[in-house]
Amino acid sequence: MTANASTESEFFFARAGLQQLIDVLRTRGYKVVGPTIDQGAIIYDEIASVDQLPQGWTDQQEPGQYRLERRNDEAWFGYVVGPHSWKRYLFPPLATVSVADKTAAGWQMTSSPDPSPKYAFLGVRACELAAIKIQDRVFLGGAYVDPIYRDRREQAFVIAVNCTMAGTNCFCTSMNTGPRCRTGFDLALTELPDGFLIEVGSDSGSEIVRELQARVAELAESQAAEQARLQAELQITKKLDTTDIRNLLLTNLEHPRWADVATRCLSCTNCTMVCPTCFCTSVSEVSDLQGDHVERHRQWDSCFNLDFSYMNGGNVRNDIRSRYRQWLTHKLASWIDQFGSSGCVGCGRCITWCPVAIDLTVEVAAIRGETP
Amino acid sequence: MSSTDPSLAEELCNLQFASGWSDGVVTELAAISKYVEFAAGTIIFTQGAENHDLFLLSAGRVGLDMYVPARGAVRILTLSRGELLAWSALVGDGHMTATATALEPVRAIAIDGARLLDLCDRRHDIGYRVMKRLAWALSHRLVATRLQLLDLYSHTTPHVLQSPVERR
Amino acid sequence: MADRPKLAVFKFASCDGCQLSLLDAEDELLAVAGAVDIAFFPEASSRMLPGPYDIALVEGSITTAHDAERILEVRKQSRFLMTIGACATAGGIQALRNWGDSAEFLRAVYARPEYISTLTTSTAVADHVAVDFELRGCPINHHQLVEVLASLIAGRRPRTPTHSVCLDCKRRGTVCITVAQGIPCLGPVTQAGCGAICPAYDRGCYGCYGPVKQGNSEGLGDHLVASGHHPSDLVPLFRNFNGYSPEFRAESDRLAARAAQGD
Amino acid sequence: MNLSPLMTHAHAAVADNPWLSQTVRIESITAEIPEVATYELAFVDPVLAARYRFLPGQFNMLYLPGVGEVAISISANPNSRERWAHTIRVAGTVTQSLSRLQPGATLGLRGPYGNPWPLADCLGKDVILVAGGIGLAPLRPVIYELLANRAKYGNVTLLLGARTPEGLLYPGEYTDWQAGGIEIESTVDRASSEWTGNVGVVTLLIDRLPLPRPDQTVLLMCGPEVMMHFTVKSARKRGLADKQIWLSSERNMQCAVGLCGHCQLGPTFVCKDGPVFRYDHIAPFLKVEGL
Repeated sequence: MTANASTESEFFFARAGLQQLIDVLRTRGYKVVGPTIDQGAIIYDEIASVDQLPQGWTDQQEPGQYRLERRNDEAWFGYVVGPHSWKRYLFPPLATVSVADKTAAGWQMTSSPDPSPKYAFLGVRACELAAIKIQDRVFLGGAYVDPIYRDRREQAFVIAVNCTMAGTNCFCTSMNTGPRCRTGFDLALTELPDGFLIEVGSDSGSEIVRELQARVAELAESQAAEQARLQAELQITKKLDTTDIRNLLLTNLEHPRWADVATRCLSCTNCTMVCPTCFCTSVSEVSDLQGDHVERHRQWDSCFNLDFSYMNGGNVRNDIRSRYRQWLTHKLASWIDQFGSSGCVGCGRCITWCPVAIDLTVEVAAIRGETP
Repeated sequence: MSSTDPSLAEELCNLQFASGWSDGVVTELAAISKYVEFAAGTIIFTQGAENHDLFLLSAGRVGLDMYVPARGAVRILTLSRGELLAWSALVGDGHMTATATALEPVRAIAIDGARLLDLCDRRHDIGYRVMKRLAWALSHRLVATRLQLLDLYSHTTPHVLQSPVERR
Repeated sequence: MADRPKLAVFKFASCDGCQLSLLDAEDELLAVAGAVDIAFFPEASSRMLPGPYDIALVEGSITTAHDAERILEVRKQSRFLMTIGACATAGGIQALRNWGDSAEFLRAVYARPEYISTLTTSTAVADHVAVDFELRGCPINHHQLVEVLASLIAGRRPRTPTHSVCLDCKRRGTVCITVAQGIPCLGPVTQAGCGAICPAYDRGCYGCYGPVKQGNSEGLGDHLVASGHHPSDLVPLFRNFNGYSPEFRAESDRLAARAAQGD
Repeated sequence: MNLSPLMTHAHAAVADNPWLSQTVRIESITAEIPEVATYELAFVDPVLAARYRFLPGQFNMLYLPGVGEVAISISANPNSRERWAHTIRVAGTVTQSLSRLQPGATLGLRGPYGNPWPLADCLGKDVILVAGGIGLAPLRPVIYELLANRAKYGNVTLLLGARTPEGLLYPGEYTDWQAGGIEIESTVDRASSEWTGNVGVVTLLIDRLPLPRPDQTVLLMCGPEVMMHFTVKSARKRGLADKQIWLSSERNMQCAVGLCGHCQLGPTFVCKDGPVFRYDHIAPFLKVEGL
């Protein structure tokens, strides 16, 4: 790259440069996590080679349905989002929060000894950048900071990839979170037929680019990238009307639609598990046989679980209606009171991965009084 | 009872039951009322007995007990200043549903039930006011009774298993 | 030693798998053995002490007239009666006969059916006597059994999961097989406990741990039918190890009725 | 629903890891009413002991390794040092295990957490405290504060409701409280005819209360949700506005710092936005069943 390139500039590297990027990051001690095909879906897992990327594959999504299909090209990032999200790595499904040991002086409590892995995320979409920003507010933005999230987040290197296509269940444009990656990344790539356009979002991103065979992008390349990104935006058809949505939902807590959705909802927790912002957890005690060494394990939990609201011998939210209502009103309404933004980024995962195809945009429209 | 105690009329106005009523109405009411006093511990009436006066408590507390076989007398409510006692004299059959005991020296305004009903019949404007206040007092008492019935402070711990060792 | 609770293990109609789970617990079993006095456990020990017992573990369903009488006696002798496994808790796989012709089964299976004395149904222990705690699973998970015993001894609430299998699939990173592959799966309406094994091997959940509390089997059945599965194909999905549990039974009967109506 | 500025003070005391408990020792156990006992706790670490402060209305997370954690309001004098009290009812796994411990046993503690009672708003005003059952426990620190600075407040009345006369908490302290200038009225739901105190719901006490200046009165309450609901109705009838009424609410609090999601009630996290709320802030959500 040219020595005086500003961080504002766009760079370009040929397709071979992607492997180089992975290698540079791995050399620097990052575990590179990226998209790969497993169990009939594009998931996020640790990768070492571009060969592990879902080259030439795309995802066809409908409410309650996800299928992999061949593309008619060899794109590495020609899909939208899958069942995993980056929260699996920043906010792991199982983590030890503290350890207690029985000593002669009584119980001694210490922090978890688990080291925090240093991750580089490859292929973070705009909606996912927004989701990370939301979890930043949840775990880092208040009076109390979650140390597990903080340690992983501070070390993470984020390589965003701009969407060049959209899925049926994508509605990031409604949530103002995409499809264009604007902030929150170290590097942002746009995949083109012969290479990648790169934007630099941080000093550490700039440092990595310097090690790549990258050059300043030509105008035609920038325009081609813009065209590809625009294509994604134009493909988005799903909409969620967010006009005054906080008050819409919080003043309709007794709307008959909640009972209607309760006949379909299985309360199975899938939507909350695939949601990239849902952050509920429960802690369980795991002790050795003598009970002298006890670990507190924090696990993903869900407001759809009956016992989630357990209190003094009873459950506050004692039917599916009240649990679905809690989830949707929290995600789209009370989240705004709590964290200053919606809890939804429009990624559509909860729609695709609901085993009975419940679509929150349809539910909101129904509460709004619109015929779906 | 022809001469009305002026302080009685004044006290009636102070009690919630007759508060805000015109002098004329209060005078009519006072004419059929009298002060009664009960020493602490006095049984004012017993469950099942006949009683023809409606009491408005002016001072002191009254306990209401109902008798339950094998459990004895169970206190269901205590009443104090401003509250109605023996409403069955007015809307029941004159037989008391509970036993009333003065827990402290009690001063009350006793209104002759038969004459009050007669007054209500003759003067529907007064009858309406009396019945409205009575209905309010009874609905209030009903809500309070429901809350007692809910047994709010009891706690069940269904998910706590008793150790089989402790069960022995 | 007198303070240790007396434990008894009783077997009714079952494959013995749940008792074996207890024996499989090895190390933990030793700890359990130290904390309880195993007074009656024919599978593990020849020592058979008379009741009463503090804790009775009951495996198996009630399938004979003799079973029905014996379980009354077990209840009388036991302060705390806990069923272990799908048979004792929901009638087990043998409860499939509740939908069939028991006499015909006997003729088909046994050369001399007249020697067989059996009830026409296989039913849960709770249909006969009061049950203090139900430990689910086909077979039960021995970690859970040890946890329940430990909590009974300590007098606290056992920590057995009450959530759906889906939650465990997501925690372990399994991709939903219903959504990604169209495979019918009982996971959304089944209580967790196994660690969500089957979906990780591309098989639908069989519902071994029985219906999750406040699950929506009807919602699942409706959606599967709406997405192209024939009701008659779905009946066997619900009629499995826990098919005679009230929730799965109701849904399989409903689907069978829809199939009969030519839905 | 903003965090009290005083919270930053409490926050300074917590370690880098809000999930981490510190070791405390049970100094004494006092049986109160059936199934309820008061535990006096003290930090084992003298530095923590010297630093620990709380405000009336705040709670701690008590931790029994291997059993679990439970949120318990602090019932001690806020000016107490070195050791402080929690009044605990056996209601679940942790409290049951706790009830089997003896003085000298150690456990974990995180805290204090949550927003306190609005004592600054009570200065110069008449104060009514309404406590149902064990709801008196989180109000006891307020009582100590009012007694310690009695002249700064107007009339103070404590209205107590309980299931039975035996369920009235801290009966041994009432005489001291009355001598210190607090009016006490109590009532029970069930009693035999030997009981000479009041029988009936606690709301009746509000109906009977002399309220010389309702606009200059603050009501603080803690008890079962239904009791608080009807207390508000009675208080409104007596001329109190919703913004003069405060309550301490209860939900399933697990992390105590707004990170686990369990204790949400409408837009609030009860653990960090409460447990003490001004009634008008929380009322729209309290009345919705199953929220």
